[in-house]
Amino acid sequence: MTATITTLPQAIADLVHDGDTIALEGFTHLIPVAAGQEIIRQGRRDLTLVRMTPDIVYDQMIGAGCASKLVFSWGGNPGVGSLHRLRDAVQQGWPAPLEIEEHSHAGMANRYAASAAGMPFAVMRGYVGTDLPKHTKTIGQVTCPFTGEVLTAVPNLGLDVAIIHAQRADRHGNVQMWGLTGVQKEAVLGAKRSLVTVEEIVDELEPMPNQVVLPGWVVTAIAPVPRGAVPSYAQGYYDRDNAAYRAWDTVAKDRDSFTTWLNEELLAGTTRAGSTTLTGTTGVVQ
Amino acid sequence: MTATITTLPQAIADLVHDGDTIALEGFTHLIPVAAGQEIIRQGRRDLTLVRMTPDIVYDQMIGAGCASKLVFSWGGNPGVGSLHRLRDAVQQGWPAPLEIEEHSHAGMANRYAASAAGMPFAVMRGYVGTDLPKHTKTIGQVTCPFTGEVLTAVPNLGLDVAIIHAQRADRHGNVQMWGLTGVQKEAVLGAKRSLVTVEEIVDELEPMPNQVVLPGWVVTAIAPVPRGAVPSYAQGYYDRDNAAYRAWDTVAKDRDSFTTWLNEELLAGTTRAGSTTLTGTTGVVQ
Amino acid sequence: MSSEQLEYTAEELLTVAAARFLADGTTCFVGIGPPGAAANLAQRLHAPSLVLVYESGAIGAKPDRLPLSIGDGILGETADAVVSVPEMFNYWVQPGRIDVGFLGAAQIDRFANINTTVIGRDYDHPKVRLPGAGGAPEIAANCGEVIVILRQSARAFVEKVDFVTSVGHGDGTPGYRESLGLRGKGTSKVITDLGVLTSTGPTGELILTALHEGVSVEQAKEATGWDLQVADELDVLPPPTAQELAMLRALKA
Amino acid sequence: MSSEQLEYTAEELLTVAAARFLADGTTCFVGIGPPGAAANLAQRLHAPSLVLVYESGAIGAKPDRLPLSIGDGILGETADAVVSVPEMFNYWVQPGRIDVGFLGAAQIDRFANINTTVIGRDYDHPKVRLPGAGGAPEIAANCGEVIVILRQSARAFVEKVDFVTSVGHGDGTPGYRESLGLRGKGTSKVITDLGVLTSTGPTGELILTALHEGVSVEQAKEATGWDLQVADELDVLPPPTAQELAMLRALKA
Repeated sequence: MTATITTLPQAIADLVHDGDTIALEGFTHLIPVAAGQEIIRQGRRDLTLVRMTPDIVYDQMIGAGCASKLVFSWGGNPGVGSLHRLRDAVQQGWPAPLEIEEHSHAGMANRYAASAAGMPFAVMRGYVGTDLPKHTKTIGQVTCPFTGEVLTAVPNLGLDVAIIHAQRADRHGNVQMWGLTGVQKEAVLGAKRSLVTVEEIVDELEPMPNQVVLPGWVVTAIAPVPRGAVPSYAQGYYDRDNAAYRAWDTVAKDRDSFTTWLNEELLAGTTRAGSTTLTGTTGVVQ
Repeated sequence: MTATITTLPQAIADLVHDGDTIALEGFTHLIPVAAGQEIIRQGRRDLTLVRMTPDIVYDQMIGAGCASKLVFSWGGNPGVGSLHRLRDAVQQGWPAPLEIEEHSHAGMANRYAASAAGMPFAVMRGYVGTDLPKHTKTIGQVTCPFTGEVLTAVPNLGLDVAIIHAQRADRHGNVQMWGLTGVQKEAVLGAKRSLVTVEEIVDELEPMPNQVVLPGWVVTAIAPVPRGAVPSYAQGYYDRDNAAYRAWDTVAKDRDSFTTWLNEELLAGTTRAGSTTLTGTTGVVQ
Repeated sequence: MSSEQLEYTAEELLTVAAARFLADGTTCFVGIGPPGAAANLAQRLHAPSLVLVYESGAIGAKPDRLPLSIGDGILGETADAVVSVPEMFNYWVQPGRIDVGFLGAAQIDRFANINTTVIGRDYDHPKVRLPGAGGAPEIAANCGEVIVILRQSARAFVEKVDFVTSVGHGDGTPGYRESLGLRGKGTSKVITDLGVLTSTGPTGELILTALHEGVSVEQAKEATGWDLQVADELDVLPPPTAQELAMLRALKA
Repeated sequence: MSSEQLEYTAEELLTVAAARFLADGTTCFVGIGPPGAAANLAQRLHAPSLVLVYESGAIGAKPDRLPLSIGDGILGETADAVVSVPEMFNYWVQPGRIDVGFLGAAQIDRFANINTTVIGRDYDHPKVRLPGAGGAPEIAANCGEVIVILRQSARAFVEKVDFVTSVGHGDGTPGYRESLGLRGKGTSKVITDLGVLTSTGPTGELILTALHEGVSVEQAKEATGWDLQVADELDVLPPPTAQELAMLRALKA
């Protein structure tokens, strides 16, 4: 019943299937980059990728042809610019057509909350007067049975798998993260299966300020992947590699340079259990 | 814009008016008993009292004639038995008739969440098949616009005032509590005005595990009231006085013994700014 | 010391018997009152990995003494995680994450519906006003199954509860819970000081499936307000052991 | 050193000007991009009690260096409170608790509607695909007022945005926002590198109300894609001071 402690390749092989709806969450902090790159290595296809803030790991997965749909609220390379692979997939269908389903952060956050709560929808105030409802079918309306007020409804995300990165887990599979923890709790609780990559496995989880603890019995698998969030950051372990975000812009800009990176850097990296290719452009680190 | 640091009598005089809908929240832990007793002293009438778990301080307020309505989900003296003053008010109208509006914990928790979120209602799974909707008008239904599923709706509580007790506040009015913190955040965020009584005011709020911090700008008033939660407990400060809960049963059992307690113990206590009568039966402590 | 020589109260008998029904590794939502002692006893005996969840927000509590209430500070201090009460009901109870809801009751009926609201059919003028619903309606709706602990008497075990606070199997119509969209299987067992009643067959009717040592079927029938049916195979529950009693008494000390 | 001798970039000019509009004691929701530097500068200058709120969950952040993003670890470490993203939007933004929403934009129109989604009228085949909505729609709907920071050009300041990501004053119909049930007053000011545009009158139309020192009305009109109206009283904004620039540069170092 409790989380299995395993390797990243094994966990991806077991949990992520072609056609799944999956969320790799992390709001700037603790982005599960290594797990996303392992999905590329294992050649998954036709995924619906869900994330509030798709950034370079989603750009990589989209460029590698893993995805057929993206559900999101803000897609960019923060502080740098556009996601070129995302744009190429949406506008030119390369390497595969990519459908998009576009929300606001408030809407996505509520969709995660509905998913965690096992509800078909969540109710909120949002989107009114914007052009989003014209293009996004998953924005609905619901009437308050007490006041008659019309409010906005957004549906459950229907997640098959949630993947997050956390600072640590204990040997019972309890997961601990701290700092800015975004919607990661909701992602795990809202998905049928979940994988948490962690910086380390420890005997005892010392309490930390602003911690979120997920008991092992709500997590499917845990894989120790030190530096598994690089180039994003893991509070208490390492800082954000801002140069890597900037460098990604050059790599992703055209199909050739991306393909070279994909084949010569990401896919050429020997994948060992529990290790992973970590960086965008500065070579394979294992 | 930030919380005013004041005395308990002043805060009650300023914030709580006859006819208000008020919540004094605390789930076993950190119950704002001193504040409730100050409301009795100041002779408020016709209050709608809201609380998931009304216990002896609500029994006291009801017995003293402060309330005309109670909105709740579990009313009892935990581990001891019934609330005799509540029962007398409901069944015999003494000292004043008391209307009740009865929910489940899940329903009340969602009503608090809707209040904190500024929503007219919250959606949940609940009450289905029970006899509660036959008697409680504030249980409604809403249909999911995506799946057609019919779910339960519960309305915003419409709180005028929320009162909670916390371990400490800093001089800027930021409030910190830790341990089991129930629905206290939702109560404060869901009310037009709020009062937090605290064990102490400190220069700096040292982070604590499982803490909830409410910034001073969402709190109306803070009053230092050491031991303000007695006979409930304040983690890190004092334990629950279980004997006081048992003793209350005897005091509350009949109108005479209650009235004697009210006049000779509670109301006879000299009320000084920042101090309060703390106990049920063992005399006035200042 | 042989078990025959042990003395124990009806409440101790009940608590020990109930504790035995909690399997190790299970997640258990611990209701207010008697379930607390049984759940904590189970965790100390055969079920060290029993996950105790309390409506006050404690998940995975491992108290080293018996909590005095469901909001005792020891629960938060020893829990794997502490959450707010809205989160507890919305993220943990509602989606059916908890295996067993462990509840007390004031009345229970033939089809395992629970009443903790009023005794007497007139809600506005009840014979006895009880504390009310608390967390029970949604625990009973959403947990995988519900185990009830209650001392057996014809006043408490009634043909039909005066007020349905928490749904068991409704009026016994097969598929009753599914028709309401309730997620969990509902009340599976009632542990009493006389024996065990088990929800059986498509109606979910509570029938007698076990007796404590020395209790007769007649005693159980007399302490039941409906025509209690008896299982073909009736188990006899072994009495509390010295170890169980010692552990329970140490917990309560 | 007199201010005339100071050199600064258009972005520095914009940032300093925007910072000055944040009053001390205000609660400010800091949007992604340029608002970050301005809000942090204001907190270091005239508004030490400015409450900085970030969509990543930090409430009351007091970073001692410029956060590199809205999810920089320094925000959580220095915040009065850290909350989850769902809580941020549901409990903090939605009920209208925040005084000022401080936002960037790719396009803004005459009636102060904001576009951060697509350039070009065909959503499915846009000329430029922008990052999207992020937190902006609900910040723009619910904060007390919205201040936008944007370098002024006729491409960005358009008669009508290609896509309404976040509502300003709609089509200029008086009472537009009220009719939609939006809580906040909407865009009140746009701070640019040329001056300040202010939402005015019942239509909420953006008109020119201030210019930076040395900028002409003509320059502002040329950099605006609609027939920009000019206030009767046109303020001249004093240039950045040496202290402001030094503080800004230290922040960014």
